[in-house]
Amino acid sequence: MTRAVISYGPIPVEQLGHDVDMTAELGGTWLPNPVLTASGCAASGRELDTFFDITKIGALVTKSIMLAPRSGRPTPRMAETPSGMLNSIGLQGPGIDGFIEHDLAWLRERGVRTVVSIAGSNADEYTKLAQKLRNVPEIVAIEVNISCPNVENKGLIFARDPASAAAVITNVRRNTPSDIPVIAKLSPDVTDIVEIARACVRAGADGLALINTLLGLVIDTTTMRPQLAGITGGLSGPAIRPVAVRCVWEVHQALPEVPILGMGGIRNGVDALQFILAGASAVSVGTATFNDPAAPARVLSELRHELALRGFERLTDAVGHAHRGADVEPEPELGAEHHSGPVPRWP
Amino acid sequence: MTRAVISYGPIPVEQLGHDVDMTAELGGTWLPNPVLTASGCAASGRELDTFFDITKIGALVTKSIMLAPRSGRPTPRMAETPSGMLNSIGLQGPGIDGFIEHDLAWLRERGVRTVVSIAGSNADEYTKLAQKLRNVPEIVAIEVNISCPNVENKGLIFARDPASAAAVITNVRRNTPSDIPVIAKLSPDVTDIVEIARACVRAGADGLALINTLLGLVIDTTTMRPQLAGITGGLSGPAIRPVAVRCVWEVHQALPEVPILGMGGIRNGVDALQFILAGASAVSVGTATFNDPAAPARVLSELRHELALRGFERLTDAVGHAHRGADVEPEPELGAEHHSGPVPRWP
Amino acid sequence: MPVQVRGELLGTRRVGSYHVLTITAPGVPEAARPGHFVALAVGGDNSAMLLRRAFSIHGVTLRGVYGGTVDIAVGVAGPGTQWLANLHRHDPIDVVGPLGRPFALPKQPVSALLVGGGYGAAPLFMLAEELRTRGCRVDVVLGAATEDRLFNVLDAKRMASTLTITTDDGSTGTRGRVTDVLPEIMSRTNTDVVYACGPMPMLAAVTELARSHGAHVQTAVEESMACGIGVCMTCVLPVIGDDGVTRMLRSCVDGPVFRGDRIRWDDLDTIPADCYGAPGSKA
Amino acid sequence: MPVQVRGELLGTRRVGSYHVLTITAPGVPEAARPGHFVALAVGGDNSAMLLRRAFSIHGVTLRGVYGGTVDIAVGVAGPGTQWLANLHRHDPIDVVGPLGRPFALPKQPVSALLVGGGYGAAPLFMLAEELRTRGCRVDVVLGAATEDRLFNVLDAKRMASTLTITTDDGSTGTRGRVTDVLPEIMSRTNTDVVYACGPMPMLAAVTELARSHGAHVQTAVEESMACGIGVCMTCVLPVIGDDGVTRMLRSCVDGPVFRGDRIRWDDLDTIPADCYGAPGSKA
Ligand SMILES: Cc1cc2nc3c(=O)[nH]c(=O)nc-3n(C[C@H](O)[C@H](O)[C@H](O)COP(=O)(O)OP(=O)(O)OC[C@H]3O[C@@H](n4cnc5c(N)ncnc54)[C@H](O)[C@@H]3O)c2cc1C
Ligand SMILES: Cc1cc2nc3c(=O)[nH]c(=O)nc-3n(C[C@H](O)[C@H](O)[C@H](O)COP(=O)(O)OP(=O)(O)OC[C@H]3O[C@@H](n4cnc5c(N)ncnc54)[C@H](O)[C@@H]3O)c2cc1C
Ligand SMILES: Cc1cc2nc3c(=O)[nH]c(=O)nc-3n(C[C@H](O)[C@H](O)[C@H](O)COP(=O)(O)O)c2cc1C
Ligand SMILES: Cc1cc2nc3c(=O)[nH]c(=O)nc-3n(C[C@H](O)[C@H](O)[C@H](O)COP(=O)(O)O)c2cc1C
Ligand code: FES
Ligand code: FES
Repeated sequence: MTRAVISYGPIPVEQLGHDVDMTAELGGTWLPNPVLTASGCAASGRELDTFFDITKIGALVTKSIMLAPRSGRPTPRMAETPSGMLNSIGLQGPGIDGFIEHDLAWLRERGVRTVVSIAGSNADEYTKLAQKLRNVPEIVAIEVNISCPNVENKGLIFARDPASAAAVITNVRRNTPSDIPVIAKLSPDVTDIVEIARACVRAGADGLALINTLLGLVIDTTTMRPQLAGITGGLSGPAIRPVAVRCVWEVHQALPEVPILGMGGIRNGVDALQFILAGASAVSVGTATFNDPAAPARVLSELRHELALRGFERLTDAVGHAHRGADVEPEPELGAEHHSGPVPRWP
Repeated sequence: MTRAVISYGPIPVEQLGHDVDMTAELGGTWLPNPVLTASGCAASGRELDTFFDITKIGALVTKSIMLAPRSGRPTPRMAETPSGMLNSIGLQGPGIDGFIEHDLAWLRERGVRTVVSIAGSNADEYTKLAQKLRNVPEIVAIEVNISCPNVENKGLIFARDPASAAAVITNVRRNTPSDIPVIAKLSPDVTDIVEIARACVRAGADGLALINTLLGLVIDTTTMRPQLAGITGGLSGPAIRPVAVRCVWEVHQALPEVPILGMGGIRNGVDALQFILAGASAVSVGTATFNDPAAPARVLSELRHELALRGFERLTDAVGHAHRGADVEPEPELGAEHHSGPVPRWP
Repeated sequence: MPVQVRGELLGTRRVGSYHVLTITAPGVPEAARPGHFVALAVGGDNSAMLLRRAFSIHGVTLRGVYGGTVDIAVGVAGPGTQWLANLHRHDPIDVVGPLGRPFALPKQPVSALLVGGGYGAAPLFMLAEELRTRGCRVDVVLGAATEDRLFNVLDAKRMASTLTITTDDGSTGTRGRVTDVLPEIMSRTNTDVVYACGPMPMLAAVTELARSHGAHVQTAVEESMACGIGVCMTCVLPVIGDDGVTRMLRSCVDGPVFRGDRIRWDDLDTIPADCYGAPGSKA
Repeated sequence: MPVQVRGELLGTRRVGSYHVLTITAPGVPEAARPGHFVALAVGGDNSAMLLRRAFSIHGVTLRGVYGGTVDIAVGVAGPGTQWLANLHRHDPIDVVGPLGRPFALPKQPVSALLVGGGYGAAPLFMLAEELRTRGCRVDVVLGAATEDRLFNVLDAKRMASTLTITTDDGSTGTRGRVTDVLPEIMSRTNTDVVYACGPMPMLAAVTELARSHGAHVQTAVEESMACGIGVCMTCVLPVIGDDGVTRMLRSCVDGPVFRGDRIRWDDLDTIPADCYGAPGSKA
């Protein structure tokens, strides 16, 4: 396998054989199209390859990998919720060495554009992970899952604290070849996601992945105890889509130059289009894959269709489109005499 | 109408005519049962009274009222989302004087236990609202909606900042008769809801209402603009239930003595039971009322049934029940040698 | 008084591109007046669609084997209406109704002109019957984009003194909008009152023409609704009151029928600056 | 190789308290082996239920007018199974399958004992057929809480050398658990291999008895699954590998059939301390 399968520049429309140029940019890397899998919802690609050709989507994002092998959390690990699900897998995985040797090797051989997601328990582990990956050929990008508890900061999730988030990103960026983008994946469970986004970008993030799951809990009313062994879990699926689109909107509004990988409840091409219009340069399809194993490929073709319908010639023209136009600012909520600062939002 | 319709002590089981004592305590006030409406989902009660007898539920929570009359936001004000909806009403209402004169007068005459929800644009407005209400007879409690932008703090939502939240609660508590509980209603859109809860309790809140809506956004893919005139809106309905139950769980865990009014996506008795088991002393039924106008009454009878099925003699015995029992603590996630601080949560 | 009942689909028939559903709904027909609507839960017990869908009551039967039924005309617009269109006979449907304020009826035997756009024609049939009972002359104009989007031309012919059809594409009737034919009809029939139901821009234009003709005008508006019963404040529009003050009124309980001349058609989807409680206003 | 196909319900018949659904699913029957399962989307296009439901393949037909069908036995447990039970003939069903690893089959004509608890009996019929083709003796034990929760006693009688029934309440057959009758049958029939499908505690107990009898044991487990295709890591349980190391394996792709003696039955719903990658372990 050569590097040829991975595209590093915009692909001419003619070569795509259709009317919309789907080329997507993600932190300096060009992908032939903007639809990726979501970390933890596609394992390392092999299983999905039976349902659709995984070399045809934008890229495959691997399950977050840690330094050592991990058995994850006890079961039950999931609960179905209205239009969503709660999971508490606990990052079960083979550890970085086994991952490079087996999973990444297979992906490379299969010619799959691969985004490697990494996760650590302290800032130093992220450094080591980046170092392990720096000589691995043909990685499209590194997605840094910072929705993990920082054992050196009372278990506080990195992504919930600007300084911890920045520390991790600094470490990863320093230890990653400059032509490989580093994408920080943020949690929506924060007071101000723009603050965290800014901290990550200042620390060197080339792009942002928005959003990880929302912290949730389900009580099993038969046992009258939390349904998950891990008590709380991450909420995903269409239920969270409005929150995800809002995060993309807010961050794109504040940092229009920063590429965003949008995700959270994308189930079809119209859903994906919402994220693109709100400011995402590319999207990940996660939980929907559990409902439809071919979802990423289907979303891609539907998104192309929706863009064509709306007369877009290039995907990139649609990115952030909903922010443009004069009439998108809300009417000022309070009398002008009161009004100061950002436009207040009322429930 | 006399005070007789409003119960200020536990009601003997015999009088209820069924086997579960549904009496609920909310910050020192006793209600005959724990099912309330949710602010903004029941107007001032009159409309729902056609569908069920609103004197029979725990209490009616009014739409949040502000000092002056308000026209609210322009339309469109809502978007349906998977298992939920987004709203941006902008607190349309008659202002406190008209509200007391018409709405509260009607509720009193009808004999409805009433929780008045108040909202302001700065801490001082909350003071004035409490003062206006202090001589109004027969209010069960005041719910303080602090999910409003504070125009004196760059439009930052009170409920997203512990100091602003506390300032509001202090003002309301000081200006409210001591026998009327003040309940602070919190927003889930924060990094640490326990921190806000603590700040409100220290400021004198007798109880906490959890949760208000989550900030969300829907792009209308036809107009390619945000669907709501207000751009962002509040996400409610079953979609958010796992987040709401998690918030109740976290706050009850940290502050077991503080009564919680739980809400967020309650649609039936089993849903309500989840909140009770997680630590809520009472619950509000909101968006579900749009689907089923009799939802609060139905949820009440279903909840009673579910409690009876599980052998509870008193509702109060079920409050927080899911926290009890030895096996609810999660397995420590990391090796003991790493472990410090609270139990880390993994996605 | 609206009720909530678990009804049952008795049958569906096609009328043009619409699906006319006959639903048992004990208690609803008895109280239904022309202009009332029903709100139906959609998608079944495990539906991701939480909100009810609103449909004008097209017709009712008061008795019979099934103890009262309601007819509605469903145009497929999205997943909720699609679900309704796909229901089988005997499937349950949860109905809330009758909702809203109906059309105001004249005490005198006046000359009435009924204007329906698309499925906006649905509530006009009960209205026509009621008007004719009161000795009114009833003329009808139905308009739509294309022939198949016209609703129930056959019955309209039967009930109206004259029926005029317009389609945007000219596939049948006069090519153009209902407003193109209105002035001539109003002059010819000496219209005293216009009743209109259809898309908002049509209602605005009809109101304008009726006013310049000096006729009363009753419009049944269609705003997006979350609850349909008056508790959520989703469905508001700026309406001028008897006191001359504009208020944001709920179209589900204060409407859907309003006097056309009281609606601030140019200010829909805004809060007019002089509206009661508008930002900055001292109300 | 599993496929995803939009199938159609050909019909539903009741067997005891179960609903046996016959579904067209081109491509699935061809590849199905005893012990495989299918994952069905539930609730229709606007369902709030996102996750597929898993069902053992009970039977297949390879050709015929409909080009291959799959039979499954549905016990109503919650909203998803309720929805499946309520489907009408010709309704579409989205099928992914065949999934998982099937039962391992003996190369020799051994004596096999098949044990099914409740709908756990469903996959045993294809297995019995396959075993008999290979010249095996097939004895069957079916158990359930009550008579109506027994699955398909009639067919079981036909295919088995002997059929033994147990019910918890004694409503039919021997009163008690399947494990009460197992020792005697294993001795009498000289059981070489036990195939079991049913609730986890039953599988644990059957494994124990089979081991003490010296028989091989194949168990088809049932863990809660989010994806059914191996990508989510929801459905794991601790299984001892050939190398003696315990790993958290996915029951959807590494199972649902495992050698009973390889499953750490006492450690289900835990991460055993000596498990590969367990907290604190140095793996
Ligand atoms: C008073 C009133 C009477 C109506 N009468 C009829 C009728 O007789 N026949 C008919 O076919 N339709 C009628 N409608 C419109 C009908 O309610 C919508 O077509 C329907 O709600 C669309 O639902 P959907 O799921 O198919 O589409 P979607 O667009 O997916 O619906 C999404 C959401 O938007 C709301 N919505 C979408 N379109 C409209 C609309 N035009 N008006 C109000 N809300 C909308 C829905 O209720 C839902 O909450 C009426 C609407 C109102 C307010
Ligand atoms: C490999 C396998 C084979 C199965 N074969 C059959 C069969 O042949 N016949 C049959 O009736 N049932 C079978 N089941 C169980 C069946 O999948 C569940 O009864 C069904 O998922 C319940 O869905 P529900 O919506 O009705 O219930 P709910 O309890 O509301 O389901 C909620 C969630 O929990 C999951 N869940 C609930 N119960 C189970 C369960 N017992 N096992 C796994 N997941 C569960 C559901 O998939 C869903 O995600 C099998 C399960 C597995 C894993
Ligand atoms: C079962 C499951 C496992 C996940 N594992 C990871 C993970 O390992 N790393 C990560 O960054 N996100 C993980 N996520 C979060 C998803 O990548 C994604 O951010 C989230 O689910 C929202 O997208 P969705 O609604 O499309 O699933 C996981 C999600 C699910 C449902
Ligand atoms: C249309 C609408 C209007 C609301 N208005 C208010 C309000 O005025 N004050 C308030 O505190 N909460 C308001 N809420 C939030 C609800 O009271 C409740 O906290 C939230 O919707 C979650 O509960 P639910 O999922 O049961 O609706 C509103 C919610 C909706 C849907
Ligand atoms: S739709 Fe809720 S008030 Fe009109
Ligand atoms: S159910 Fe997803 S890996 Fe088994």
